Amino acid sequence: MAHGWEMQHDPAVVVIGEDVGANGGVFRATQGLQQRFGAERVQDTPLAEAAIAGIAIGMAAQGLKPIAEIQFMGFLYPALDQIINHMSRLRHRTRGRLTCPIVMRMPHGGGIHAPEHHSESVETLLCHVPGLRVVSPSSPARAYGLLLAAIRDPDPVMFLEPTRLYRASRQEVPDDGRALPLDRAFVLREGADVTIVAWGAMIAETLQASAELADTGVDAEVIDLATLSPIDATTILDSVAKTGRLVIVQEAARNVGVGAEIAAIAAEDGLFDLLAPIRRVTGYDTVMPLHRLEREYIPSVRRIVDAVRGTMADPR
Amino acid sequence: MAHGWEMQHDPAVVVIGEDVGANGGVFRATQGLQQRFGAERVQDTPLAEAAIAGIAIGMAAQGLKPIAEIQFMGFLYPALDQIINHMSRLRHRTRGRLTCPIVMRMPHGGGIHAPEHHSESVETLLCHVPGLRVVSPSSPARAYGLLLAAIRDPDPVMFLEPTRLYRASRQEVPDDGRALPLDRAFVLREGADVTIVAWGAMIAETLQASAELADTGVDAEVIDLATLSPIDATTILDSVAKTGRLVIVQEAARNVGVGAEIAAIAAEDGLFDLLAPIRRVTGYDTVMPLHRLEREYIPSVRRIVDAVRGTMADPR
Amino acid sequence: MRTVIEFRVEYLQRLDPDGNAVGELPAFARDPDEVLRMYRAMTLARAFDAKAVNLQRTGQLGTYASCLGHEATHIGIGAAMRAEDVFAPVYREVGTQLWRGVTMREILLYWGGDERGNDFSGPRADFPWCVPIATQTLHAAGAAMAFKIRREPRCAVATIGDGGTSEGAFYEALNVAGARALPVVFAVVNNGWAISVPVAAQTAARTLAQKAIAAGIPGLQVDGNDVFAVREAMSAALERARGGGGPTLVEALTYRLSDHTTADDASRYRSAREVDDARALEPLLRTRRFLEKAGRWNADRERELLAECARTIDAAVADHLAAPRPSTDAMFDHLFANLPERIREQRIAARRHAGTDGH
Amino acid sequence: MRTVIEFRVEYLQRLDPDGNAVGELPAFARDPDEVLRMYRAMTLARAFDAKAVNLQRTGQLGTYASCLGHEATHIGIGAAMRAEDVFAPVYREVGTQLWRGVTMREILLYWGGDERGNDFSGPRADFPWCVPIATQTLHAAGAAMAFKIRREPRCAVATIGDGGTSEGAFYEALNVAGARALPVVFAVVNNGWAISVPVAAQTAARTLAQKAIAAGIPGLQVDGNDVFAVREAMSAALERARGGGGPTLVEALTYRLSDHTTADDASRYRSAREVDDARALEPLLRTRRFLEKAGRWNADRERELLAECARTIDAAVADHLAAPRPSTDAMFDHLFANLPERIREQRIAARRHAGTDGH
Ligand SMILES: Cc1ncc(C[n+]2csc(CCOP(=O)(O)OP(=O)(O)O)c2C)c(N)n1
Ligand SMILES: Cc1ncc(C[n+]2csc(CCOP(=O)(O)OP(=O)(O)O)c2C)c(N)n1
Ligand SMILES: [Mg+2]
Ligand SMILES: [Mg+2]
Repeated sequence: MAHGWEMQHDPAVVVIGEDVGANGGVFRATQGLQQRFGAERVQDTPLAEAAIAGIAIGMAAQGLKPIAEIQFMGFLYPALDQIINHMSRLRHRTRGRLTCPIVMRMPHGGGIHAPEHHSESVETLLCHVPGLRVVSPSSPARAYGLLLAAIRDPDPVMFLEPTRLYRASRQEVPDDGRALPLDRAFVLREGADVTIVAWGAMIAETLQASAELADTGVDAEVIDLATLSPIDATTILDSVAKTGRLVIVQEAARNVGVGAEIAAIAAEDGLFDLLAPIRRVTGYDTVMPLHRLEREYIPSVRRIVDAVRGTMADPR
Repeated sequence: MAHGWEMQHDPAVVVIGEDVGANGGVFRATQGLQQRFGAERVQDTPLAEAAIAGIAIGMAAQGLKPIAEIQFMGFLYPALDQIINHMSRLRHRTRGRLTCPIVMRMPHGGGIHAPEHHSESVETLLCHVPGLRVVSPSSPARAYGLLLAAIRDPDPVMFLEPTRLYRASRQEVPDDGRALPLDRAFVLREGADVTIVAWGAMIAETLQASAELADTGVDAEVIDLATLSPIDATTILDSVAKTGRLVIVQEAARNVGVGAEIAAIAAEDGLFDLLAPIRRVTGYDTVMPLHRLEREYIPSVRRIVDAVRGTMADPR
Repeated sequence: MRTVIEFRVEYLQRLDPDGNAVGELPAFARDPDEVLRMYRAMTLARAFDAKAVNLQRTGQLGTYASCLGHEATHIGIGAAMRAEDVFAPVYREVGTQLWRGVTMREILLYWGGDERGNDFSGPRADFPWCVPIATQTLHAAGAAMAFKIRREPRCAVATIGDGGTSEGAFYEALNVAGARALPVVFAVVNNGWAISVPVAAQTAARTLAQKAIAAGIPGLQVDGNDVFAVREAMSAALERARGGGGPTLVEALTYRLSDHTTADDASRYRSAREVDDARALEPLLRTRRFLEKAGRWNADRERELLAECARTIDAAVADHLAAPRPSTDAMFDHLFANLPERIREQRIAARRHAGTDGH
Repeated sequence: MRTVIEFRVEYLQRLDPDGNAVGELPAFARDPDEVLRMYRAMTLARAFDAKAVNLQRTGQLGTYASCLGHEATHIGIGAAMRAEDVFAPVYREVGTQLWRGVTMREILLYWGGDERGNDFSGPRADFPWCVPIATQTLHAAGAAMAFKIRREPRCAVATIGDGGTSEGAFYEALNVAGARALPVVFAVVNNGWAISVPVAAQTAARTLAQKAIAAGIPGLQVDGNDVFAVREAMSAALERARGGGGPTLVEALTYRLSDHTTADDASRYRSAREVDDARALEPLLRTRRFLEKAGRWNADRERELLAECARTIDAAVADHLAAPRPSTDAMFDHLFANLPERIREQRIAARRHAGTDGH
């Protein structure tokens, strides 16, 4: 929907990717766009992710604003060379002469019983790269507003769309062209006892957990990170200063995840606010399993609740 | 040298990469091997990193032990698809039926006035990947012992060789086939006041800084992480329990770096040992600059000393 | 301008859609028992495939990629290979895998979301299913390099789809295989579509066989609905490879009669008419006609065969459905030979949380 | 077997090593002023190149990739392009860049380790130097796609080395360009070596031009030491592309007379004999002979030209060496249009540490 709005209002916006045309994308995110805007502005590419990223760079450097789709985040890897070595640095390298106003959209995370490699959440690989913005929406409304912002941003934005969100119940979103701010976390629930930071699909479990916790008298503040890089440290630190406790929820494997950065920021700039050790509730440091076990891998409401209860019981 | 020993003792070991044959590698790490072991066991590959990783997987799955060289870490990206989607998980995927006893060697980091893309330190991208070990030596002796261990390990090891080390003064290393342990950090200097964790080339600056600090009465414990993933948390936490202060030194960009994971571990499992906020001394969250400014990017002795002095002055 | 070098791409067909021989049949096709063996395998693959689709539709299997229409290509490849060769498939080569001894239970386990399905009890050295398009071609090249270094008379075979030929990894594999004269055969299964993208939108190359020319290796087209042609071309290529003659690319022209996977709806992007036309050329019918003309097949035998297939399949399905759910430990098993301490702790944590949260 | 399709690769030469015309010269080569212009540019590129190598040897420049021997290819490409076309070079195309208006100062800045060298004052839309091999070919394809979508009569040109043709990205670029009939020309600069790896070890393909066949696009070989042939072939390809005829691959056969870069020692892996043989075919001499035979050149003019080149170069070098060191802010400038807050803090921290630690 955000695609349509912006293509209508900005002739420089084009859409490329595998099966984005007649098929409208495997999650139907680009449905109807080719009919509306033609086969040049909405182009199926050959099956080649390095090519998708590379031609997006070439187009962007010559004045277009490509929205490029990677079919699943597990197929992002062939595109990383182009993204890291060029997309993230063309502006820097040429001192602002050539730029990359590109949005790379890709489904993120699991929980929909998809085949192997279709459930990855490897935002770390993108967040560590200087020159990229990494954004992940947690609801249809946020997807609309943040995607608009991403398309309008003059720099490359990696836009990670939670697969569980495509499947979740529909939410009415007004198609009003109103963008949400990038580089800003959103406080979804105010609370006094503990700060929980999460993003993307995990916001659902986190909100559910905070509701359960509220029933037992624990008042959690829930922060939707939204822009995963750069991190809005101020919002997080302000919250921790208030609550004194921090739990981070991430679907990705734990080791060197975005959650580690959040914990590090708190341990650097909010250490004396912390009344209890930080806790991370994350995917395990193992391969995202095939779907029979995926629910055991993805942090559950129970695991979040347990972690928060644990932190409330600290210090021992 | 470790190559030669192991090729001599294990006929399954083969070496592949760009210019590893007649040229002996751009840093001469494989010099003389082709003459000694022939052009089949020491093979120049076509110029294609995805191919290097992919054929290493094919060879390993069929019983060989490839040591594959990526010419510089900045050229690793085309190989990531093979490394992440296959090398790290073939054992897991096939329930142990097919395995990847592979060492991927690559020069790491800057400081030698090399051209663009030749000075990258993006260990984060590998450390986040379940199923990989990531190792970086900090001296020629450690390079010998850790490389032997990596070759002998039944799983894939990413072996990051600091470019500054190739250029540093020679150290006599006995060619005795003795490996060092993986998954273990090394305490290079014992100290009581502050724990400094570093790895690879940054160990040089860190040791220099700790010497300077000693002169002014600050007794730093220096830990060489050595295996960057999985992290030897015990050694770090034990040290922090003793010193109460933690400074992490990393050449890579700060955001979601390995240093963040170390900080997170301390904030989870060593929070009440911390007398002062953790500090990270890191590369900036910007592109590794061309060589005129690379020394401004790489953490300097001065920056490390300043950070340690700062942490000693905390809490404010 | 002076001509430096010339190339041609040839096309092989041995069995036309009516079941008539074209040109001189290879020896195996003149052996009716061998033809029967292939026909039975093709029929079993089709029956199994239909069952798998059905299981998915009824919620008993995850997303599944049907091989409907690909049976001649799959069995032709399988029949040309030796047991000691290794196979690096994509995700659709059920026919070849069954031929090589991957069990139905294993196939169902995999698509049912269980890694144990990749622990093939039959072809122990074969590569597992491969979802990241084109990556498997490099594994085959690497395996072939291992065989070459160890001087073993074995070959590797990789399959790849028409869409897959757009990925850089595919060309890298062709090129390194050519440069080092590796004993590997690349079978391009051109079924006309890569999800919603037809071959003509995938490349300006009029054949996919000509992609071999870029690597300086031989390439040819075969009728992929003709099990004789596929087997003959693959056998010749394998022979050549085994003899040190290097790699070959074989493009098998077939058609994806099914949706891309059970998650796809092909009617969104292609006409029923096109599918109908393709169905007329499908591989089983012509093989059956050939056998009937040779007096080796009739409706009774067909019925018997189908019943036999159904029994085999039903037994495998029952076996599969009875397979116990893996424990959370399975997530950590085989991650490393020696699981690092921090991950051992996670294994314990996972056990603690197993079965919470309603699952 | 039926032949489905046939291909041939042709070779173009217009100026033999003795400076004699081969076949019918194109119009530009019949215009002595135009030939002189190209000869001067080739000479300037060579003189500049020698100076740059020298600056590196004396510690006044970083690692540098010499273009010695590539001058005809570089100038042929440059002369065939229009100003409004865009160029996506590798790291060696100094000749083409000078022709297109990149200044010597910019070139020296870049190799001196300063990003400002990429802010070309001349060809503002050209892509910067590209070190990650083969990636630039996709940028050219993307640029061409932008031109096509906007219906601008512009073309993109990418160069790539012989070694670069082994990278998957190269084939992806050829293929997408072919599939969408993009106005782009791929110039493969086959100089015989990729660092220490000779072309024969890089691929089994006997020509690199034939790699075009994989993408269904035309490919041809030209004598890359013959500036007439390079320009003629490139002009024809660009004409075709501009007219909607799609991409072409032009393989220019030349030789890297220098080490790979100043960090390399080619004597480790190739014979002096081979280099001597190649030197006999180098591009400047034959162009000079052609001009001499046409009565347009002599030793005096040559001396004058060299002196003029030296003056131009010396001025640029002086200018470069006087360029002030960038401040630490340069690390952060242009990272983003809007620098995020946390990185603004780092910029301040970097200023604080600037000049500490002896630098
Ligand atoms: C690298 C990668 N990109 C995208 C996908 C998603 N995907 C799965 S199958 C497919 C189409 C494959 O087409 P083709 O190669 O012709 O094989 P077919 O499915 O027709 O057998 C795509 C795009 C993938 N699996 N891997
Ligand atoms: C992706 C990548 N891998 C490796 C390198 C290191 N490298 C720089 S130049 C070079 C050889 C290139 O050879 P060729 O393409 O023939 O170009 P030439 O240098 O001969 O002009 C290599 C391997 C690189 N720059 N990029
Ligand atoms: Mg297909
Ligand atoms: Mg070359």
